[in-house]
Amino acid sequence: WKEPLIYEINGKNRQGYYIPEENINISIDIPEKIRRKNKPELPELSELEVVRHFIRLSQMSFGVDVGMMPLGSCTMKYNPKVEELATEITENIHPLQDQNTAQGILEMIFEMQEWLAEITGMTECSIQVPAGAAGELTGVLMMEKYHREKHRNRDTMLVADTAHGTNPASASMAGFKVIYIKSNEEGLVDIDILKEIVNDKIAGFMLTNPNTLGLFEENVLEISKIIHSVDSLLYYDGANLNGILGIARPGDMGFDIVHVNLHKTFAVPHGGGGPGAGAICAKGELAKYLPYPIVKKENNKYVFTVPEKSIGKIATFYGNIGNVVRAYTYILGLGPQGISEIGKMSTLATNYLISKLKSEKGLSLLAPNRPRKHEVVFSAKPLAEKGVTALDIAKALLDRGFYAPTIYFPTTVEEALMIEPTETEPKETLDKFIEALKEILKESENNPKDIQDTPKYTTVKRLDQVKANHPSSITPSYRVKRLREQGKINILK
Amino acid sequence: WKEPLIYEINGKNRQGYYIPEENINISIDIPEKIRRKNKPELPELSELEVVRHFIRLSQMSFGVDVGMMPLGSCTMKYNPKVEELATEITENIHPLQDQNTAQGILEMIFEMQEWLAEITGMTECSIQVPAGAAGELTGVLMMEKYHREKHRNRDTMLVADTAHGTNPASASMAGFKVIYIKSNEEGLVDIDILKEIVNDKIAGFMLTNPNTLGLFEENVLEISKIIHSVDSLLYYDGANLNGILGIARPGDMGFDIVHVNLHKTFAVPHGGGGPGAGAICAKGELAKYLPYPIVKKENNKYVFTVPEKSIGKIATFYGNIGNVVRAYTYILGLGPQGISEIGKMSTLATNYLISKLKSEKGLSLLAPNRPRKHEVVFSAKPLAEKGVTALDIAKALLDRGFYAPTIYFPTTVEEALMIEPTETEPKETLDKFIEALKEILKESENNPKDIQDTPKYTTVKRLDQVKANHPSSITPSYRVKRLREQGKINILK
Amino acid sequence: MEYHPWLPNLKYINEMLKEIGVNSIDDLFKDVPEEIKLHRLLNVGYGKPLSEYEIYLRLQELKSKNTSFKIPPFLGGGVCPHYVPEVVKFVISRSEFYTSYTPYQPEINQGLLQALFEYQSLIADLFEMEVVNSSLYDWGSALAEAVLMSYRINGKKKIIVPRSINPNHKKVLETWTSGREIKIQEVNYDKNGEINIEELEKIVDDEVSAIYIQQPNYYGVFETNIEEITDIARKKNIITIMGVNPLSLGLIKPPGEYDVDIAIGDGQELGLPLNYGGPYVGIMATKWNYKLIRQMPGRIVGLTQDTDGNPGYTLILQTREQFARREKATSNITTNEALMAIANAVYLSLLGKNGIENLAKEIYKRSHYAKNLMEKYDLGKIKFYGDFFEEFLFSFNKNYNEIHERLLSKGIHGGLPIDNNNALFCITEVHTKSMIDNLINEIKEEVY
Amino acid sequence: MEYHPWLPNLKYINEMLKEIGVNSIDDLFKDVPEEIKLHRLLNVGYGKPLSEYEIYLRLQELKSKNTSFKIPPFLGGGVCPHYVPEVVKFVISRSEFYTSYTPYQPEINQGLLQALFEYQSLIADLFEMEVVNSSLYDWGSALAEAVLMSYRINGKKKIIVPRSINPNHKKVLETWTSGREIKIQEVNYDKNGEINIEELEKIVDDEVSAIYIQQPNYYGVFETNIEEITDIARKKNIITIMGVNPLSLGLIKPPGEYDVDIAIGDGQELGLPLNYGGPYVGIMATKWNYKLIRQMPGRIVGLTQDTDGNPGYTLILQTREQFARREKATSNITTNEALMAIANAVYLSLLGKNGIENLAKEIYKRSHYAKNLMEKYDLGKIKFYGDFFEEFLFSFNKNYNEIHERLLSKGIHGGLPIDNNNALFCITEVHTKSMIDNLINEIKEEVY
Repeated sequence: WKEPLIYEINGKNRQGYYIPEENINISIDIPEKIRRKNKPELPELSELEVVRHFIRLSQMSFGVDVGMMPLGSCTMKYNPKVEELATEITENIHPLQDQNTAQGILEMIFEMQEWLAEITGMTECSIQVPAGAAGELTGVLMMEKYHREKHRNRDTMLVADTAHGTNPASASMAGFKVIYIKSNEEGLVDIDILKEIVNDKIAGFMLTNPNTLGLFEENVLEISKIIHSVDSLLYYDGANLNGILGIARPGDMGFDIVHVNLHKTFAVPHGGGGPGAGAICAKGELAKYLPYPIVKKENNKYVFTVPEKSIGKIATFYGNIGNVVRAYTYILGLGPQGISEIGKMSTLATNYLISKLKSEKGLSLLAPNRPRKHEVVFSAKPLAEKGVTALDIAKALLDRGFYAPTIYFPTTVEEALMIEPTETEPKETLDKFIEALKEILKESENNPKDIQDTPKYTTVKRLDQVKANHPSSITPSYRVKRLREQGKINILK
Repeated sequence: WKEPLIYEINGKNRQGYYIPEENINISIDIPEKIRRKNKPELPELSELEVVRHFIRLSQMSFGVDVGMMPLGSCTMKYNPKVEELATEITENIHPLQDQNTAQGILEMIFEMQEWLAEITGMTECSIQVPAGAAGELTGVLMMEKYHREKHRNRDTMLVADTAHGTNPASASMAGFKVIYIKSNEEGLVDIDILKEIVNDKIAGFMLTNPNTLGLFEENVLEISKIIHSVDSLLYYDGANLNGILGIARPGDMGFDIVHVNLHKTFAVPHGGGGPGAGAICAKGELAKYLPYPIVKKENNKYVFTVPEKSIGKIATFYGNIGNVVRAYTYILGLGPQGISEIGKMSTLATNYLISKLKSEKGLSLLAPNRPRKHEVVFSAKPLAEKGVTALDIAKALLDRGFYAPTIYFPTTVEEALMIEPTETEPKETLDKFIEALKEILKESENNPKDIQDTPKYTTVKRLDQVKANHPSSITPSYRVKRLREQGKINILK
Repeated sequence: MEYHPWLPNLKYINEMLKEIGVNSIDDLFKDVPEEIKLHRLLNVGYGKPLSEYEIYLRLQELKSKNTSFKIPPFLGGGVCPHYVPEVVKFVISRSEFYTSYTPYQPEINQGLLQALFEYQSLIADLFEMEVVNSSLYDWGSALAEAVLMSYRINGKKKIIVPRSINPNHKKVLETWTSGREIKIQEVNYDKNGEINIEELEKIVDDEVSAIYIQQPNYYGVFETNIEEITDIARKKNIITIMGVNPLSLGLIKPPGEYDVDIAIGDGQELGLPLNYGGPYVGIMATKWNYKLIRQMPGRIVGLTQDTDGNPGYTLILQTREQFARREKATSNITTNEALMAIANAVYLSLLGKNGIENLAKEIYKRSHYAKNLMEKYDLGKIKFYGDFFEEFLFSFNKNYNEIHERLLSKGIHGGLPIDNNNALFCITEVHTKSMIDNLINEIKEEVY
Repeated sequence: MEYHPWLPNLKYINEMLKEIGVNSIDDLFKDVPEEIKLHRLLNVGYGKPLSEYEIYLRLQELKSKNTSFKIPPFLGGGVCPHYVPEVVKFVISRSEFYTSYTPYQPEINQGLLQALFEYQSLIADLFEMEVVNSSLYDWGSALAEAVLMSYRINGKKKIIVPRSINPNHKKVLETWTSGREIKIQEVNYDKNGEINIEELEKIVDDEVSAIYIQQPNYYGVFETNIEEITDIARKKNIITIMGVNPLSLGLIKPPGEYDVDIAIGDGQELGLPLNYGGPYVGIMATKWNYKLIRQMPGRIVGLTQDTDGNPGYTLILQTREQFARREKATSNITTNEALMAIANAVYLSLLGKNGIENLAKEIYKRSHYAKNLMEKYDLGKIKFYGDFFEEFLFSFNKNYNEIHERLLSKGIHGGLPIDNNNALFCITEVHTKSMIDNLINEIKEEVY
């Protein structure tokens, strides 16, 4: 099954969309100097051709609705279809409308702010951040301004060595230097190292709990004490919230700022990489630094307000409201009872997987007796010695109807396979995934070549990454291909 | 790619849909005598499982949005996506609502009645018939009542030997005997035979024009004269209207009653076999026999009315209104200009196909110099002598990404391949289809076994029709499979 | 026309004509007599092609001409307002399903065929009958087809139907069978609203082809003496046809348990919107009997194997159908309601064995709550003594038309007026307790 | 909980615990200190799980609390009401797209990758620039990323922006760059509403990292001296960043023709609904220059081959990204707006080369029609002399707030109030002539 590029379907004077025309007698008087001379090189297609093309492309894609996606730290849970009703209340509302004409949306935002504050144990939330990384940037900017206003010179951010790459990247975008805190042999933050490193240059510590190994940082209260002892701040990376939702709250663990990924924990669909939706929540004084606007209720009306010491705006308007309302319906559908089950059920699924896989000799597991939360990281190092890598295992899973786990992350684990089953996969599917993985491990022992040659049943086989990235062949657009064939562009330099 | 039966995905106490519950203290007091004792054997699934199951099933299906479907007499044209907006006006309206509360729908029905009368050249239309065959039944019942009220004993219906099977079946349902009129060597109604047969027992003649060979019955005015000379009636089977839409109207050809298939000519999607939508239109006195209700405009209000001599009701309510409104948007989108192009462009496509295929020696064509309209019927008889049948060609097309033409119909053509390209297929797609067919014909000459073994790339290979229909193995439901395995049912007799 | 999104070849006309070897499109219509050629544009639509946005505006205009109620109408009469889960809409919006055709080529349409097989199977288990077709148009035409089927089997022309039959179904039955001159005779109901068995016994004779039972009947009342009716039928070799509200089968005995020959109904209550009367889906099931199955109208999907021995699905018993048997076919039906059948399958899969019972219970409770409240407030009393499901006929102490008008003016569509004082109310899961209270308060205001 | 549609394993807890070898779920949380355990339900939602229907009712209630206008709002400010074709909605509702993830496993996600590659390609041809990422959050953050990118390239900390910059974009820029202490300096506009070139020449110095040009600017006015600006920049090795309304490129010169280094914009006007501010999609393009591309943030899809030599698509230049480079990454961006990028690709495919010109022309005409009519009726005059596209700033002869209130009371949302007498109006293809007439008539009533 192959589908040509849309440029290759090009026809004559076709247009897939009929432009309405009013009988208005006005000439186009744009100055010659700035008028476009050549029409853009867009293909010309009828409606049917556009539909067929994209439907075929969709059939060459894989989402949660097609099969299990055990991508660690991505929380690829099922996205209930009722969410599709939600966008009706936001779809055609312009962000600059008079506030009084969008009271329904503001009420929804207000409720979400309240609920997310309850969920995280924080004082106040803003749903302006369009994604998790944007939440982190917001968080570190809040920390930066907080310290700056207190005239403290805090130029360094602490990050766990198992942290998501976004943590150091965000810290860096805000101008911080980054110091990594090594984990101990159990996969947890090494308290002794932390104590040693902490000093009055440290702006804060960005931590995810459960961490990316799926382990709960059981010393979190001590960590909090150490960090706060030098007036430093503790930041909660919400990517892994799913593992403890309903069990414990970041606020109660001592965190000052928390971001939440609504597209992970609250089932907003991932859209092939986005759009997501996020929230940034803070406690006590930090709440004054949240980005504006925040919705408050005043005289029975909902209004946008600006927190006293707000760092400013993170998104052009108010965040991905069209997705926030999806998360809203998700929370409505589960209610207090259902939301409070998520941490339990996702943790149950992970530990069930572990119990079925931990004795496989192709895999090894750090601290095998510690329960994991939402995810688990196996190492395929024992197999790598036989020539089968984590990458090979990932590709072999594709051939068996599953998406692959996250691989080679966290980097502290060699040949890492990071598996997050989520609470929405039926036990029967978990069993099938376990079977597939066991089969691959067995095959890797007996017939490594067969696994190295996967995937066989996908649209294409393994792709040439060198060609993809080499300055002489890199092709980031059809335009580059065309110009290169016409000899009009050179090697990229 | 295989998907288990939904019964095989069954889980424990799962429910994919949460039932709202009100706090009402009422006990269920249904008499014991009629209470269900065992819960029905329905599977128990979570929402995710239901979604995945049916999405996978959809991926194992083929529609116009996926590729060309040159099914003769089915007019599988593209269904514009704007039609999906249409159902919003009908979706939640109850058919028994006070008429005054559904004026928007009645206005739409009224306009459709008018437009279809204009299109067919008839006096009046009813959109009550849910499909073409229901339209035919309506038409013959109108003819029956018309003659009965005139105290004529008309017990016989004439039908062309190339007619759709629904024509004789409908006539028979209304109690008529059927006489077939043989076609002449040009594929047209044989006027001489017709003259001979026509007498005062004949209720009417059911004709499709262009006929199923795609040929326009050029003697239609003479046919009309002959039929009407004995006070018999001429019925127009609208299945093939697409070929002359905008060129000529059944009313102007002398037809008394016409049915229209909105799911063919007016792009209502076929839904895997239905729902369709139809209309039945009549001229002069016959209009008084139309099924009720018909919408009229009275004092600036739309009201349901009953035609004077109405045959009664054909559908429980008013027809498939939820689909009529799709056809309505289709007509709006094309306007007078676009609708008037359809006959031309569909005929152009057919004759283009013919010009590219008629010299293929594997195929033969009756009256090769007559232009076809919306469709063409080739005979693959020359190939059949080499062992490759029309069925084989059909299956070989499936392997090349096309749906198959209608085959073995009309029965007057041996090894018939009935191809209807429609006006919505781009020329490039027609070219690809022509290429595929040529390749198959060539392969049939050189390597017939390869074609006989198709399809190879579909979900399953050719199916055992004997096993499917044999009384000892016939399995029309999972219940039968289960009961048979439990030894609880016998051979069907 | 210069271009249109749905007509891709407008700029290819000359090129294609050249290939064909003619000079103009007119040459392709030279066999159409000049005197019947139209030579003008068809006067349809709004004078020019409308863009999508203009179509949208027109649809919005029409929509605004429909009254928008603040509460779903309390209307039944065989089809009732229900909540349609998003999953159902989602599945039947899949292109591969809704733009496909009757699966004549099974190898490339296994998904569609399996979905239809699952529809048949789920209905079979809900009805406890073995064979289900997929599908007929609606309840009324399914009844007509069942009666014509009975006639084909025993050649007799008399049909007995209850006086409590849905009148719209009866009208369709009359029309469809008018050509065959089938005689339709009514049997009265008793004070419970149920079929009067004694009267039935009296009118049954050797001319009777079939007896029709509707469960629950038009007034929502349960027939409790179905065994007695089937006994009477069996003695005279009369075919029994039972019409059922499929949702009620979460609580009450399925037709299979009564050993009726043919069961029919409408799938509207299993996940279809009201659609102002259609599309719905006519259900038809029979028991495991070749005599019946051979005469069954419509498509049937069956399980078989492919040449590799893998399970596969295909249309079966096609020799019954019009394209093969022409005037000897079991019906003329071709286009059916397949997509709606798939919607039913999705809905039943979502509910499962517990869900359908729970939903039926909730509806039972709410409709009884409404009736109890109406009686409690002395608005009148229920017309029949028999227990009911979802719908009930209420006799008001006052002219109902006035009540009805008042409700309309308050943005509420009340029950269906049957005569001066009687109205048929339908209460389902879409009517919350507070909506029911609201309805009854408004009626109270008018009655007092 | 007994059951929930989204929690399939509630009845499997014991079975799974047994397999794990523990007695209770609590045992899986023994590493969570008791003092931080919640031991109560989270107080969210409405006290219990709501059924879909109850969710629907709540959403309807919220919807009814939004004002429903009879005409789309005349509001722009960088995002404008447009008609979104059904095809666009249809494609991005395909499960395989919208429930998928960033295509880390290219072999099983070729369709998604190809769609994103097509987005990049279509934007590349619209912009006439070679490299496009897919994608950033929105225009404001794309501007911030472009500025941070310039800083990474030349290490300088001063940015010049026009006074006519979209103020919301400027606010985002300020926030995002606050940690890096980037200094943002404004250059004034002239009476045409365009950048004052003389002033610009004066303030440009060696500290300047980049100059930002917005075309058309916040007031809808075209910048006509872009060559002059890029000349100034080139002399000082300053990076040029151009923000464009992509729809206007159907009529006006694309950024590539000016040889700017980085172009940005928002895809909202290419097939996205208003969504009350998001999701939209931040566009970023650069010219064919490794220095720029290496510093580009976000995902980029490239064409390559598989081991059989077949063409295939994969994420490229991943070494720039956070998961590989951590604190040295070009950005922290991970989750982006991929699905919206696909919507853009579908929209541009529907329009094609003629459609985008025709649509831009229609919008140009309608917005000028509105402005001409306003002037004709002496309601005031346009603020700037420069020609404009889609939006224009109008100075009324009367306090605009009163006009605005009147319009609101008539079910019309007028232009965006800028100050007492000035308002920014946006007119697109969703505003029919009669709607524009309606707007202006209502204003007339108030002004006279």
